[in-house]
Amino acid sequence: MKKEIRITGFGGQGIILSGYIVGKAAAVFDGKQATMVQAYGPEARGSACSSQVIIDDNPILYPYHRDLNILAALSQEGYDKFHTLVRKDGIILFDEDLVEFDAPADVAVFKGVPATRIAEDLGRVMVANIAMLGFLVAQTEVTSADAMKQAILSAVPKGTGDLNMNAFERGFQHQPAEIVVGAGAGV
Amino acid sequence: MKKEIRITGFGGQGIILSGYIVGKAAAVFDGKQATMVQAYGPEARGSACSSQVIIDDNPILYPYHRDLNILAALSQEGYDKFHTLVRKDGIILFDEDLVEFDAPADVAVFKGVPATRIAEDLGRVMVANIAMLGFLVAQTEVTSADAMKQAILSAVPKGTGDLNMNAFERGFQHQPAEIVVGAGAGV
Amino acid sequence: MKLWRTPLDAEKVRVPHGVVSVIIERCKGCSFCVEYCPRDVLIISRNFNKKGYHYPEVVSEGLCVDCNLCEDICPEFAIYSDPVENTPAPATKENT
Amino acid sequence: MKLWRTPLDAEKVRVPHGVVSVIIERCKGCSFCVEYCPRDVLIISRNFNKKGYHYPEVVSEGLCVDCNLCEDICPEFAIYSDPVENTPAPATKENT
Amino acid sequence: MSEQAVLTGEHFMTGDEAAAEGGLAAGCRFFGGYPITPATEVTEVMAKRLPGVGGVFIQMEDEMASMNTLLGAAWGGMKSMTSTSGPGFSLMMENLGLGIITETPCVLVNVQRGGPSTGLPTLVGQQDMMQAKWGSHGDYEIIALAPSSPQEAFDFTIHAFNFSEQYRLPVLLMMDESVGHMFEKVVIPKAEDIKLVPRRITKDKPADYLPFKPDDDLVPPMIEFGEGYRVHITGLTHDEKGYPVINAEAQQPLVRRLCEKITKNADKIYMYDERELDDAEVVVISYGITARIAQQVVNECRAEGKKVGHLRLITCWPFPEPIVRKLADRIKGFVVPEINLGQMSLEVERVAGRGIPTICVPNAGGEVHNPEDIHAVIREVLK
Amino acid sequence: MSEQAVLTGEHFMTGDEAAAEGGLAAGCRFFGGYPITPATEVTEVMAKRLPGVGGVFIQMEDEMASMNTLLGAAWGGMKSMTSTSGPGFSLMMENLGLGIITETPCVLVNVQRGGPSTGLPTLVGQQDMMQAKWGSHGDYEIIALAPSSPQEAFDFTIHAFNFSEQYRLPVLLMMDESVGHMFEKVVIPKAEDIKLVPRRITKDKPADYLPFKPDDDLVPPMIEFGEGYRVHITGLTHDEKGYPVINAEAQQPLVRRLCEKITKNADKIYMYDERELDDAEVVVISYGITARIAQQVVNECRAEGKKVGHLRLITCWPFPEPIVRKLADRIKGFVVPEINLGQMSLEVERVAGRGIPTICVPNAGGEVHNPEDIHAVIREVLK
Amino acid sequence: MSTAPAKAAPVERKELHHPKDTMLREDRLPHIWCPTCGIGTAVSCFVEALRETNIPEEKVAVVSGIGCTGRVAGYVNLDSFHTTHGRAIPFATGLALAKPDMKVVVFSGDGDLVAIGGNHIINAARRNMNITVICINNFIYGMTGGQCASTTPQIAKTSTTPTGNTDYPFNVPYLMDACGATYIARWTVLHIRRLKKAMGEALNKKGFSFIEVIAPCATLYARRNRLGTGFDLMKFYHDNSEIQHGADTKMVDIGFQEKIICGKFVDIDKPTFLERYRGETNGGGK
Amino acid sequence: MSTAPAKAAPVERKELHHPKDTMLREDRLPHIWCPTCGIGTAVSCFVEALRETNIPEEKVAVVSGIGCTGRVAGYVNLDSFHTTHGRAIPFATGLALAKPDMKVVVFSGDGDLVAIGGNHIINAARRNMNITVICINNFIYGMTGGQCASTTPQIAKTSTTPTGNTDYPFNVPYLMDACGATYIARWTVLHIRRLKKAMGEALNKKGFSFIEVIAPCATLYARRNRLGTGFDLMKFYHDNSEIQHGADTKMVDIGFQEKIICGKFVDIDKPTFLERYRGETNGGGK
Ligand SMILES: Cc1ncc(C[n+]2csc(CCOP(=O)(O)OP(=O)(O)O)c2C)c(N)n1
Ligand SMILES: Cc1ncc(C[n+]2csc(CCOP(=O)(O)OP(=O)(O)O)c2C)c(N)n1
Ligand code: SF4
Ligand code: SF4
Ligand code: SF4
Ligand code: SF4
Ligand code: SF4
Ligand code: SF4
Ligand SMILES: [Mg+2]
Ligand SMILES: [Mg+2]
Repeated sequence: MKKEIRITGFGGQGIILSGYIVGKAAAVFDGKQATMVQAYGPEARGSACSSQVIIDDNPILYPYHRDLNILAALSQEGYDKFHTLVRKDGIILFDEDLVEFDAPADVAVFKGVPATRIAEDLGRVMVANIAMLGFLVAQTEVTSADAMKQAILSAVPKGTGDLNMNAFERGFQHQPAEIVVGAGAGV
Repeated sequence: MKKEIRITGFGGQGIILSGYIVGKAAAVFDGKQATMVQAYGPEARGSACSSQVIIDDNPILYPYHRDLNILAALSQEGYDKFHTLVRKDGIILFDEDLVEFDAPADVAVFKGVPATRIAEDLGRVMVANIAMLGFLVAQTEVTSADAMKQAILSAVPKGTGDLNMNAFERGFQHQPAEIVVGAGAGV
Repeated sequence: MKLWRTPLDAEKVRVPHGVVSVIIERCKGCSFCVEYCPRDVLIISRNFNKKGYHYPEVVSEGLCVDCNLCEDICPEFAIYSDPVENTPAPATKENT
Repeated sequence: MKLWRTPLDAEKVRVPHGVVSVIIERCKGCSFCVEYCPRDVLIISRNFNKKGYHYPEVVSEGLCVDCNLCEDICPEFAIYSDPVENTPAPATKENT
Repeated sequence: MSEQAVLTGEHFMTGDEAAAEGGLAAGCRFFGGYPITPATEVTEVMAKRLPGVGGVFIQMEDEMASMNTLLGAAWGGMKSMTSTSGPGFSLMMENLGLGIITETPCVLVNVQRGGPSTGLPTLVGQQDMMQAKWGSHGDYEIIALAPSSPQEAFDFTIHAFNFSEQYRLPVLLMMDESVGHMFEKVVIPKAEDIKLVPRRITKDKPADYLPFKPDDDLVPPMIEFGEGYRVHITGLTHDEKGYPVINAEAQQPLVRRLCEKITKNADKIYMYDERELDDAEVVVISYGITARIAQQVVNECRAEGKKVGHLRLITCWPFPEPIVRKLADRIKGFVVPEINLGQMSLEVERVAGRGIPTICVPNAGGEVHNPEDIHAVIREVLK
Repeated sequence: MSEQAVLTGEHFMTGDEAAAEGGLAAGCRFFGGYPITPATEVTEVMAKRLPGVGGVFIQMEDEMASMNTLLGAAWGGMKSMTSTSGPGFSLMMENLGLGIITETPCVLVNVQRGGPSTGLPTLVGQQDMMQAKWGSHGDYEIIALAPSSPQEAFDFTIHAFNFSEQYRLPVLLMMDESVGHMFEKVVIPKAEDIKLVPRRITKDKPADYLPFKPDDDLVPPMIEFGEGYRVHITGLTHDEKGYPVINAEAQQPLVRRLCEKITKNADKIYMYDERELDDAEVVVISYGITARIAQQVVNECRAEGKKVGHLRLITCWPFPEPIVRKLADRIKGFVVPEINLGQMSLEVERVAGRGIPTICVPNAGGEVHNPEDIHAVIREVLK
Repeated sequence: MSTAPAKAAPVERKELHHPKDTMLREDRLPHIWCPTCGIGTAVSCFVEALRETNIPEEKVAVVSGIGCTGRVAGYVNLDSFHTTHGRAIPFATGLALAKPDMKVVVFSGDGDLVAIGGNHIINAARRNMNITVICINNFIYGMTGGQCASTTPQIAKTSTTPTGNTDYPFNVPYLMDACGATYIARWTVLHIRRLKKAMGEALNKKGFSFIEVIAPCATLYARRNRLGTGFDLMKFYHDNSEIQHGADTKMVDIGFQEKIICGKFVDIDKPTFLERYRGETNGGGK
Repeated sequence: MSTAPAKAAPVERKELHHPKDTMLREDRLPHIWCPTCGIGTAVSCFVEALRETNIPEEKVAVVSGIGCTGRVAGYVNLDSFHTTHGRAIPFATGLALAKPDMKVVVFSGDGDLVAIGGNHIINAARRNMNITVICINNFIYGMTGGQCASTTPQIAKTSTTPTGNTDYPFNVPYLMDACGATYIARWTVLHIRRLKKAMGEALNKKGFSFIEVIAPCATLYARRNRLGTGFDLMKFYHDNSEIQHGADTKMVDIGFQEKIICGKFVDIDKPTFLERYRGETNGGGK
């Protein structure tokens, strides 16, 4: 089944890397098809950035999102920009310390994770994205946990494997404090 | 009536200028149609050069020679290269001190002029070409004498008008020492 | 338009003073202004602006000498000072 | 092929002499060889080559010291000298 | 300013010289150039003549530079021009694109020689005709004129300047070595008899002016630097204000307008010469020096009673589709001699369709066609 | 030489990275580059990888320079490559011609962005397709491949090197920003499973060797500098010995051969992908990223029972005329979506003729087609 | 002439207007440059310097090439042109010749001016073209993501020299000197007062004036070389720059994180291209 | 080892073979250069110098651009490549990197190398690319008919400066020096011995070596300036050149028919591009 995933945040949070890891996990370690594209442009300098992943069992033709299944938002700006694109039966994951919202609109499920806080706990704020990936796998099964771990290990700098695995685990284990069922929810 | 004239010699003899003068005389001062093209190329550096003039009452389309009426040769190399291109009823003018030939082949009329000697007499070897133009007009009436003179005066450096007119006159007056009637001559 | 700043000779006998303004939403939190202000007028706020940058705040208002250094060094055109006279005096022929 | 010219030390004690050859049809009559020959070996011929240039001729054959200057300065590769020994002597160990 | 800009009178000059005089007569006062055979004479005439008429000639370090000086001078209010040949033309391609996107009027003369690469520097070619249309990256439309004589080199340079001012773009004079180096009579009219299109200067005040807001004909009025308009002009995709906007929403209308200002006005731009087309069964299509040879062949054919007509392209770009399409519906075939291995003939083929043959008479360059070669193809088609 | 040249295995990488890896796998050991978005990643991968495999990376001062280093390195016996995008591609045009006339094998990757001029540096375009064919002055033929995925970027770069060695010319990989910047799975085979065409080194002794005397397939065998052959290679028109000869007699056979070595071998070069053409009434022709969108539309059409087929161009140049012509004789029309205002569609139109419609689905760049726009045109043609 | 109101309390404003806004395209701010990038500071100094000259603003044009610095043309509220990569100087040449009454300023990056544009800058200097060139040297290609420039010091890491640059960089003032530039100065963006002064001098000069402005590229140069941010580079400039007016340009090359010699190196007078072309000078004007 | 036969009388020959013919493409002689053109003499010195080095001829390549001088590549019997105008140096760069065992010589004109090719020569010098550059400076564009070059002295007339050049020319050795060239010399073609020696030194040098060869262009430069022929220019060189080895390159500019300072100006050693790239040097190799 086809899944469209967008990960969003600001420059420096490792957003592109996260997209790359999700895509690689699916394509290389889960043996599925996957594409990942990112927003480019001088506009990207220091401001919002995002990566679009598509995972499918069949070859993917159109590599851009038309109908978002999953949004993982690590910044307010990213959330604001993309949350309306999520399908009614989609899911929004967010860093609960960085994203605030009023009416959760038309989307089925909202789940928060303190990804940045987890990372800070681990002493390296830069692994917040990996915590989010753990959470993502746990909540959506978009890839297998194994594939995701392998992908992470293949992508992060040498010597940071344990740290990243910890972050992943913490995100994976996190029981979402907040599950908001939106207007059009079917869950 | 259409006339094709080729003037040939070596670099420094003012061959291109001569072609220009003939063309200009016909086009501007005789009110006819005329084209002039020249051989270009690094090959032209210091070696044989030539200019092709066509004069006609009607617009000229093809600006290159197909059937030469007149060849004016100021060098052996030029003569050797082009004399076979002249029509059977054509005419070849040549500097009698610079050009030698054995069998005059198929061409009607050969007429010599000591153009370079005339110019040396006048103290400026560079007006040999103008002496040749005088001879050309007298022998072929390819343009009117008047037009040719005007064209010369418009083309030569200021202050050399008289000298050039002298050279022209000497060439014009020259009675060819040698008229060779070739094999296919109709004259 | 050429007179947006007090002409130097108008200040002849007085110590110039300035008041600093920050266009908060332009600031990208580089701290240049804070670091290079000769009078330590500024500190970086604990607050974020909308883009998530910490902008500068005035801590020692009276100390600003309107030197414009913060203004010139700011890469974002986000801060500037205006001259004020804290010892107001009638404008006389001598000192204008 | 590297030995087309007498090695310098082979000439140690003798005054070298040369014989000049002109490839007439290559010459463009620049006179460089004539002008710069240190021994005035050459003059410009009154004859033309096929292209109409006056080429050099040897006037003082015996004077050529095989210095190769004409050869090197000629822009046309039209002149060169070959070494000759006009006081032939048997090649001994000392002077080879 | 002591000399005459318009050399009214009769002259005997080359196509190169005539193009330079045409430029001067059109009001060109800036020439940024780099010498190259066989276009050098354009440069040399300009070097000699411009100071005398209050203009500026500058020889730049290369063709990228000379192309850009034209754009600078044009925004400084001058009519500007350059000349080059194949290798230099290739080097100008990037910044031709800058002229296109910034809608800068100027004129480029390409005196075509044989290619590819250094090829035949002194000999004729017509091999840059497709490059004229497609040589710069990105989508755009162009105007390119091909003269067949020195007189036309003069006349069409003036047209080129007029088109460049009317439609605000670099216009190409696609000469060939034969025309460029051939002397022929050139009649230069009186200055007052030369119709010039003035620069389309805005009537708006600086505060109201939007540099890329088009008039009804899709062409925006221009300004000159230094007059207080404080415009920003960029080679990036931009909005009507001229500000860079990097997205498809800005790109689509901009690039479409740049193309449509030519395609939608094409009927006003097309120039061609029709000879004996009315009853023609075969039509020769040609341009530049080749048109003279072709016309001679057509004359010979007519003399033999063959129904052969001649369509001479003057604007090769935009390619005059309507007339070709109209002819295609009623003739037996097109014969397209050109000094290349088939360039404009591809356009003819495309427009004519497969109903009738379009036969190129190819010639890889170095000399003009042998008339007989053209004749032979005509005979073939007439059969 | 400590690293692996062929990264056998499964990867998740961009088209840019894959093109670089494809080059390395094809044996490329020289890269002369100049950074430009969106092709920079090719350069960066090469900068990182080449020293480890015994190769040389050099960042040159501009694109004219980088293009020429390829030629120098190729004559030095190396397989060489560069990458660029529109503005740099334009600057390479002059010396692409030098590569053509000197028959120098090398590979140029153009990752296309939106133009003209600086345009949209970070966003997609397919607007340099005609420039690929016509961007340099003079007559020539070219080989240009368009990948639709990172995997193809890898594979086709190898093809490009093979073609360049087989036919001795610079070969173009006409990528687009979408493919270049998109991550996808790339499977790199074992080194021994990659078929490489070796350089066609002459078997002649130096004394017998004529550098431009072709084999039967019109391609002359090559040599490497420094091996005692003492060849002279020039961008001027030349004879079989390689010596400059400036006349039509030398030009005609040389330029014709340069073209014919491609046109006469075209059947061996054409690459395309046919999908459901057998019963198709409408055929979509596309390439690059657009082919993926088009295929999706075709799938949707088929699902709706519409007889729509898809011809995906892999070699855009030489343009596969025979298949298009064959299709034209039996279908209702062609639909050609491309991210430009109509480039390859002109070729389709020319080859297809006027009997059936060829309709371009234009897109001036910045983003890929909305599938619905393609769908709408198909519906129109099917009516 | 009026002075500010003599009030002790800060002026209350609804909307803040930066005094430099009239010189800027305010509607395009904030600009695209990264936090702690030095380009903005150079622009700040430039508009200030321009204001202090008496050149009417409508008689000033700014021409840029492509790059982060190339975006300067788009932010100054003057006639401005954003050319292609490397071609700002020839555009400026055409403009300066068409408009001798204008002051044409080229404001661009080191890659743009000294790498791809190298041939133009050396020739413009040679001709003594009447333009002012402000070159932001951040030792890197910023816009395209941090590749090596012809100014990148040896050892420095860039995306195309991942293990450290092995090339010798240009000593740009020396290069300009060898081409005959009539005004050559170098300052870092930390030297705001002196930079402003130099810019004023250059603007007031007839002929080819050149200012090399050393500025931090935070995102690429600093980060990749683990030098912190632009803030840290400013500190580095503070500690490591040395002012040597009139220094022999031969001696002012810059090594990786080594001393930066600043100052006004050359300030001479000779006729410009146009003065010589128009014969407004005696003799050949040598 | 054998010496020539010890005969007093001139050797009788049927066909004359010039000793340099093996180094030349004899089948292409006579060459296209004009009478009294200096290019041929420079080639003569070059083949002689090459012979005197011990570099195997098959390991030498000559690369030229376009111009009269550009034709040199077509006359030497070595692997040779005639590139496009201005691009000899990047071609040579690619070749030299692919073939580190070869000596790559660029032999081209002043217009080709220092006008259109300006950006390449300064960068090749900066990189200390392992190539030898021989630049025939005839102060003019010969091939295209005598236009102004970036080296044309002020006052000199050319077809694009019909009333005399008003531009300042490059001082080419100074320019090369500012870019870091490791060997810089200038000789006229009259200095055949010294030129030959310099060429030999350059050929034996690793790194970027540069020789400016002042040579007459008879047909265009001499004639248009009423200086006679190349013969007269040779005389002029004789009377007006001054040898100053080690001269400050800053001081060696050339005015119209003014003193020509010749000599070896620079001869230093530093690692080449490839040595640094391959890490065959200590540290950054500065
Ligand atoms: C012809 C061409 N080649 C390459 C590029 C890509 N490009 C854009 S900016 C740039 C380098 C910019 O560096 P610099 O001039 O130093 O400016 P900075 O971004 O550092 O301020 C390059 C290579 C281009 N736009 N055009
Ligand atoms: C791109 C390009 N521009 C221009 C030319 C024309 N061109 C050929 S040689 C030359 C100048 C040659 O001058 P120089 O290098 O000094 O050589 P010389 O003939 O004086 O030896 C020029 C401008 C060309 N071939 N290619
Ligand atoms: S104006 Fe000067 S003193 Fe006042 S805050 Fe700014 S830097 Fe500090
Ligand atoms: S200098 Fe400007 S951008 Fe930096 S912190 Fe101060 S106000 Fe903000
Ligand atoms: S070798 Fe020397 S001495 Fe002999 S002729 Fe030549 S220049 Fe004169
Ligand atoms: S130097 Fe050579 S070309 Fe000149 S005159 Fe002597 S032999 Fe002839
Ligand atoms: S990338 Fe570097 S130069 Fe560009 S804006 Fe950011 S800090 Fe400045
Ligand atoms: S034109 Fe000048 S440089 Fe060229 S061959 Fe003749 S004399 Fe030599
Ligand atoms: Mg930079
Ligand atoms: Mg020269």
